[in-house]
Amino acid sequence: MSWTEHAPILIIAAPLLVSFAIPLLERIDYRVRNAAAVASLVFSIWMVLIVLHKIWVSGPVVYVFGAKSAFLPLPSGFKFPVRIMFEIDHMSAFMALSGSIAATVGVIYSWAFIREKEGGLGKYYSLFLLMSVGMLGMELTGDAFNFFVFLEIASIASFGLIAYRREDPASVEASFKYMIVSTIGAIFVLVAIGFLYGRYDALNMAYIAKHMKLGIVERVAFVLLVVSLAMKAGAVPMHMWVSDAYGRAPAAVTATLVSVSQASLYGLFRVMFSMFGVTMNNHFGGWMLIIFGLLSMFIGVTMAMVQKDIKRLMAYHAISQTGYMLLGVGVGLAVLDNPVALKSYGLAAMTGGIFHIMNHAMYKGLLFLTAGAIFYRLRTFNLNEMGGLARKMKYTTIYFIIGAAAIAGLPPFNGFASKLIIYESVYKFNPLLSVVAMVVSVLTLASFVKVFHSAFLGPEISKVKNVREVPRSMVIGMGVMAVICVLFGLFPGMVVKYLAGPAAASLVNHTAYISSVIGGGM
Amino acid sequence: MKPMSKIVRTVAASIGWFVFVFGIYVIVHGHLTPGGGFQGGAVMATGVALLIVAYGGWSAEKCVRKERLPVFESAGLLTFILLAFGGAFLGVTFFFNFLANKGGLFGDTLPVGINPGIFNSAGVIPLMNMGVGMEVLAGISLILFAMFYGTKKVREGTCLADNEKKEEDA
Amino acid sequence: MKIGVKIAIVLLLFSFLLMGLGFMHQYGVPLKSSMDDYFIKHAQEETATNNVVTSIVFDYRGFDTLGEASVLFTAVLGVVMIFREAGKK
Amino acid sequence: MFYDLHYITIVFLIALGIYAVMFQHNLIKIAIGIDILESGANLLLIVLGYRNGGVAPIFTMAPQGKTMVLPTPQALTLTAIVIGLATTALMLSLIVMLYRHYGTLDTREIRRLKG
Repeated sequence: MSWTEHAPILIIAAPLLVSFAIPLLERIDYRVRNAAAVASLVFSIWMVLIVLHKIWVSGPVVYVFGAKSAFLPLPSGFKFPVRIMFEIDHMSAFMALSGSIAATVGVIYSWAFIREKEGGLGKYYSLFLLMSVGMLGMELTGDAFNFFVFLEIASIASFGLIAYRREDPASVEASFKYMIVSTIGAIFVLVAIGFLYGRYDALNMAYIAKHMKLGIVERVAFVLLVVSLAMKAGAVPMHMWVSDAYGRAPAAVTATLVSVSQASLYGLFRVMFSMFGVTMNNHFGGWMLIIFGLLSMFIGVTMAMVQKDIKRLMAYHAISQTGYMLLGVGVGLAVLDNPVALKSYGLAAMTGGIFHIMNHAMYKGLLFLTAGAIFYRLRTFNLNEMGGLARKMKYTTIYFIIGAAAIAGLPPFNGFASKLIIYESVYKFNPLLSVVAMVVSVLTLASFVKVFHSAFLGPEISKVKNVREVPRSMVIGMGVMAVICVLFGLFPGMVVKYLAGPAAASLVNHTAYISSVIGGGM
Repeated sequence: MKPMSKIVRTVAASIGWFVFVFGIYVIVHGHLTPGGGFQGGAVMATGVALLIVAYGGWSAEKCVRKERLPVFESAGLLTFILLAFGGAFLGVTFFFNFLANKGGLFGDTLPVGINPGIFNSAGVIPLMNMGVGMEVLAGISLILFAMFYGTKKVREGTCLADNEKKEEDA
Repeated sequence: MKIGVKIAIVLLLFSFLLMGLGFMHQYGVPLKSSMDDYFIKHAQEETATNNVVTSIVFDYRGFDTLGEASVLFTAVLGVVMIFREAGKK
Repeated sequence: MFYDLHYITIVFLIALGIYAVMFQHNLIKIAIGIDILESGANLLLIVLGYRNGGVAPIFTMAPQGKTMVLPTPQALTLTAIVIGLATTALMLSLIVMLYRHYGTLDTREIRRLKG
C-alpha cells in the first residue's frame, strides 16, 4: 500500500491545500508563495500521469471518499453507491492532463505578467489555484452534485479573476455579465440534478445511467443540462459572454479559462454519452451537437473578422474552434447506435474532436499568452496601435506564428492533425459539413494573417521603439505550450493511439463506465 | 459609518457576547442537534455585523483585529483539509472518519435509536465543524469589512476613475 | 432582444418546468428512498453521529463540504481582491 | 399527472427570477432575481425530500415512532445555500464596483462592451 494509491485525490487536494495556505505563505516571501503555487500544479500533472498509467494498465480508476476501501465502489451487500466517488476513465484523465498543463503554464506566466505593484497577488494566486481545482474536479468526479459544486468553484474563482484589473470598467462589466449567465446556467444544472435525484434517489452518475427510464422528467432534466452546459462551454446561441470574459481577463487567466470552459464541454459529453447515451435517441442528440457546432464555427469566425481588439478577435476564434469539437463528437454521437458507421468513421470523428480539445487548449492558450505579452509591453489590445513588433520581440513572434499556424490548420502543427481527422471522417458522414469546416478554417487563416501583418510586420510606430522582449517566466510559459503544439503536430499518431483514441473509445463504451461502479454487466 | 447612539451601543455590547456564545454552542453541538459549522459561523458573523452597525467600522475592526482574520480563516480551512488528509494517511481513504468509534477524543460509540446524545462521539466531525466554523466566521466578517470600505468610498463620492486620472496627472 | 422573445422565453421555461414537475412523484411520497433509508439506519453506528444531516455533510458527502468551504473562501478572496487598496498586498 | 401547490410555487419562483433578470434594468434587482432563482432551486431540493408526517432526521430526543424525512436533500440544500451566499456576495461587490465607475445602476447606461 503505497501513497500513490491516493493519486486520484492528490490531483485535487494538493493545489487546494496550497491555495488555503497561501495567505500564510505570502507572509514569508512572495517567492515562496509563487513557487508553492507552481509546485502544486506540477505535482498535479505528475499525479495525473500516474493515474493515466493506472488506467492504461487496469481500466477506469474509482476512488471512494471516506469508505473503508478506496477502490471498492460497492462493498458486498450494497446495491447503490452511498458515498461520493471519483470515476476516472481515459476521457477524464485526458481532459485533466490538458487542463493541468494549461493551468501550470498560466501560473508560470503570471509570475512576471502580474506585476507586484498591482496588488492582491496572494489572492490572485489562491483564486488561480481554486479555478484549476474546480476545473480538475469537474473532469474527475463521478457524482452529479459534486460536479455542480466544482462547477461553482471554477466559475466563482473565474469571476474574481476576470475582474482582477478592476480599474478597467470593462473588465468589471465583463465579469458581471459572465456571472449572470454562468450563475443561471449553474442553477439550472442544480435543478436538473434535483429532478434526477427525485426520480432515482441517487446522485452517482453511473447509477443514474444504469437505472434510467426515459420519462418526461428525464427529458426535461436532459434539456436543462444540455442547454446550461452548452451555455457555459460557449456554444453559439449562448455565446455572448465569451468574447467579453476572454477579452478582458488577464492573459494568463484567459489561457486557463479556455480549459475551464472545456471542462463544461466535457460535462456536456459526459451527460450525453454516459448518463443518457444508454437510453436516449442518440441521432437526435448528435444532430443537436452538430447544429450547435456549425453555428459556433460560422458565427464565431465571421464575428472575429471585424474585430479591432486582438484578444476579442481571439475569443471569437475560440468560439469557432469549439464548433469543431462539437462537430466531431456530434457526428460520433449521431451514429452511436449504428455499429458499422461507428466503426468506419464515427469513432474517428470523435477522436478528431477530442484530440482537438487538447490542441485547442494548447494553441489558443499560446495565442492568448502572446497577446498578453504584447499587452505587457504596449499596454494596449488595439491592433491599430501595433506594428513592427517582429524585430523587437523575437520569441513572441515565433510563438505567435506557431499558434496561428496551428489554429489555421497548417501542416506541421497540431491543429492540422486534428482538423484533418475531422474533415476526413465527417466527409463520410455528410460532405457538406466537411466543406463548411474547411471554409471556416480558411477564414481563420485569413483572419490571423491579417493580425500578423498589422501587429508584427509593417513599419514601427513610435510606441514600439523602446519595446524589449518580455521577462523570462513569460517566455518559458509560452515556450512550453509552443513545444507541445509542435510535438503534437509532428507525432499525431502517438497522441491518437495513447491519448485521444482511448478517450473516444471510453466515451462510446458507456457500459464500461457504468460497470466500473455498479459492477457486472448491464 | 458613524457610531450609533449610546443606547444602541450598550445593547449591542451586551447582546454581542450572547450572539458569540450561541454561535459557539451551535458549532460544538453540530453532531447532536441542528446546526454545525456553517450555521454557527454565520451566527457569530452576525455578531460582527452588529458591532459594525453599532460602533462603526473602525472601532469594530480594532475590536476583532481585522488584520488577523485571513490567518484565522486559513487556519480553519487547513484544519478541515488536514483532517481529511488524516483520513488518507492515518486511516484508509481521504475523508475517512479515523476517530469515530475508537475511544479517546470524540470516540465514544452511540446506542442505535433515539437517545439523549453523547457529546464525546462522532470522531472527526466536531473537529471539522470547528474548522469550518472558524473559516465561516472569518470569511463572512472579511466580506462585511470589505463591503463596508467599498460602500464608504461610494458615499464620499470618490470615483475610482477620477483618482487614477489624478495619479496620472501628478 | 425584442420584448416578445423575452416573454416567450419566460413562458416556455415556466411551462417546461411545470411539465417536468407534473410527472414528479406526489408531494410527500418519495418514489424511492433506498439511499436515504440507508443513511437513517446506519449513520449512528458508522459515524457515531446523532444528527444524520451532519453525518452526511461531513462524512458521507464530506468532499462536497470541502468544495463548499472552498466556494466561500473563493468568494471572500474575490470580494477582498476587488476592494483591495491599490499597491497593497 | 398531479399538480401540487409546492411544485407550482417552485416553478413560479424560478420563472419570477428569470423574469427579473430579463426585464429589469436595475443591477440590484437583477441580483435579487438571481437570489429568487436560487431559492426556487433550494426549495425544489427540500420538497423532493419530504415524507408525509416526517420529522427532522436527528436522533437526539426525537419523538417516538415517527418517520424521518430524507436527509440527503437537506445536506445538498445546505451546500447550495452557502454557494448562493458566495455568489451573492461577489455579485454585490461587483455591483458596488460598477457603481463606482459609472455612477449609475441602470444597465442601459452601462454598455461599454458590445457584441
